Amino acid sequence: MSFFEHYNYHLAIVLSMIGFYTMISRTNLVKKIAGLNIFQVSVFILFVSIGVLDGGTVPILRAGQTEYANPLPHVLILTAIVVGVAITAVALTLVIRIREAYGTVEEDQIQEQDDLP
Amino acid sequence: MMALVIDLLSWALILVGGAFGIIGGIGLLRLPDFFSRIHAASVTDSMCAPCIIAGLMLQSGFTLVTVKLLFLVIFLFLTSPTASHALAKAALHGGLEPGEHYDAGKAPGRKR
Amino acid sequence: MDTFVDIVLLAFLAICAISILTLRDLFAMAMMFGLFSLITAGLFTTMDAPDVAFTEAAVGAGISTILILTTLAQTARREAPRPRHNALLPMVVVWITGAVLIYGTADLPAFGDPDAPAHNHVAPHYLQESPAEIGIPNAVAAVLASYRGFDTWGEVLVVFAAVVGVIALIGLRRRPPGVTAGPVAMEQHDVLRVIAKLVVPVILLFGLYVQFHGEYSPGGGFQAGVIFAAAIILYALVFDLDAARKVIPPGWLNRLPAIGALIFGGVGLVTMLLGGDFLDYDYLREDPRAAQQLGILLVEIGVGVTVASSMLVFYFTFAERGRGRRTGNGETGA
Amino acid sequence: MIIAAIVSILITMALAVTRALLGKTVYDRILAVNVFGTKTVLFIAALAFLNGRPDVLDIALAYALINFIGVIAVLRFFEYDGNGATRPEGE
Repeated sequence: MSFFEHYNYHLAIVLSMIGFYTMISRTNLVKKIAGLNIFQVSVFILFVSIGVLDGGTVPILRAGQTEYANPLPHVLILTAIVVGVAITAVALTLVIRIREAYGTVEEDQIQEQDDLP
Repeated sequence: MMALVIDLLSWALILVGGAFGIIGGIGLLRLPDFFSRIHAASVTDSMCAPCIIAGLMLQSGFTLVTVKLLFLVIFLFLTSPTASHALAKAALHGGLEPGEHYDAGKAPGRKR
Repeated sequence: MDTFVDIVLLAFLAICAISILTLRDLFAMAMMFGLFSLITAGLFTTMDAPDVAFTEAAVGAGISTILILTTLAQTARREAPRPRHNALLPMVVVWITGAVLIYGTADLPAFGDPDAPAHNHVAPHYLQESPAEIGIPNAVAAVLASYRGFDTWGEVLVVFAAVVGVIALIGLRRRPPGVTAGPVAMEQHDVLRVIAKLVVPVILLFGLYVQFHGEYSPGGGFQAGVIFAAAIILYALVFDLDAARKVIPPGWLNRLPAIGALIFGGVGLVTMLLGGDFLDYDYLREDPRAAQQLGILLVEIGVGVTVASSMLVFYFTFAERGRGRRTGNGETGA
Repeated sequence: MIIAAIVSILITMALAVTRALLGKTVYDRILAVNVFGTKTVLFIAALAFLNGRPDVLDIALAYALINFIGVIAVLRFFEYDGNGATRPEGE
């Protein structure tokens, strides 16, 4: 019974595993970054689902309402999203530099060039 | 009496909007090539969105919410056709000929 | 109803994620990535997190996708055919990790359970005491800028550090003198240019509304900053990078992330000088509630300045680099 | 009644996602993403009424803005490399 009460967590885990698989099985660096972003979003979903309260509502206080969703995960995730895009930007910068230095963004081709004497 | 009329009108608008949305979605999926699909997409932009938002506006009475919905519908009305137009133009300039991917062998728009 | 919507959206998300994994055309992948962010933001709305949905919509669907597209325009459009030799190992690793994590969820409290530990420690304090202590309706803004202000300052500094990193990696080289501005962008799209001219000021105005109304409705410095940056990025996309550069001189733009962080830190220093702790807004004014609201307003301005200018620095640096490469200024691997 | 609106919007979204997946040309995908974005705006607006919290409408506005910018950005960067636009993608 309680297994199905966790469906949000399970789907977050499925998503994170798709992102993880993208990261470790593909050689294209841009695709790896997309996988990283999928993983990141799955963590956001996990956190926000922890903050959900049955019968609660949007945490904007108003008279006559006592049940609200937990605002703390929202704060953490809100800032994490902006930090996430900053990290994505730095990662993409590195990809651009790698392309300029090696002429490719495929990991195995970069490895081959590094292995040359 | 007045309230009932407004309620009925709002329901009718929402239903019409929803129906247009589904029709546009089906057209988007099943029409044979890009330039015919863009027609279907424009149906959802120009009929579905304003109808549903107008229905919601009638539900909300006259408050700040109505004004926000009005802004929303004006904005959608400005941007959606612009995006469709730019897209069609870009496709045409990019060399996509109308009817090019019209699969003659299959029945038009049969799902792959 | 909420559960149904939730599950449908999560299914959409999974489909999108799988298509991101399998699509070989990276341009199509970037589009699916934008779609993925839009769906995520819809999901956050159904989970009663409007502030998070707001940020995710603006950042994920807007800025992240645009940055990925700019990178793709400068690197490779298609993924190389994948070598088959290591297909099994990643699959095994992923299945084992996933199984362990799913086993781990069995002990978590049920979804939406009011007795969950997360709902019983600091959250009740934030929700019940903040009207008396701070007096603004949006609990998220209160927690973000006041209760956890120090944490938020850290996040702002991380964004600032990322700006420094991006500029150091690709932003320092000036455009060579031979390279002039390319053909004016989107010249043949007359309709688009007219509408963009009309829409950009509206977006800027909306950004200001989000910034200063953030205490009463979803919004605040992070969201407003991204929307502000998005407006100027739209201008740069439809007109030209140089036209957008004229709006904010580059010298100023590169200093603005630091200025925003300094506004935030400066408020903290002022409260220390007035006798309180770092970011203890109570000392800013006589009435503690008015003081808290003043502090939150100032801090959110700092956040907005840093975020808006950082996003613009990212986009301008990327786009400038791409233009230098296209006109051929002697880069390797063109 | 609002539930009917939400369900019809979700159906349209599903159809648009299918088109985005099937694709064929990149323009089809852009079109599908654009339709999906407009539908998300309506979805959020309807959801705000269903839950009785119209505060959420601001997000719908932000969506409308960002969706437009996203479509323009895709078009802009796609026009840069003119080649490959016309042939249907592989897969």
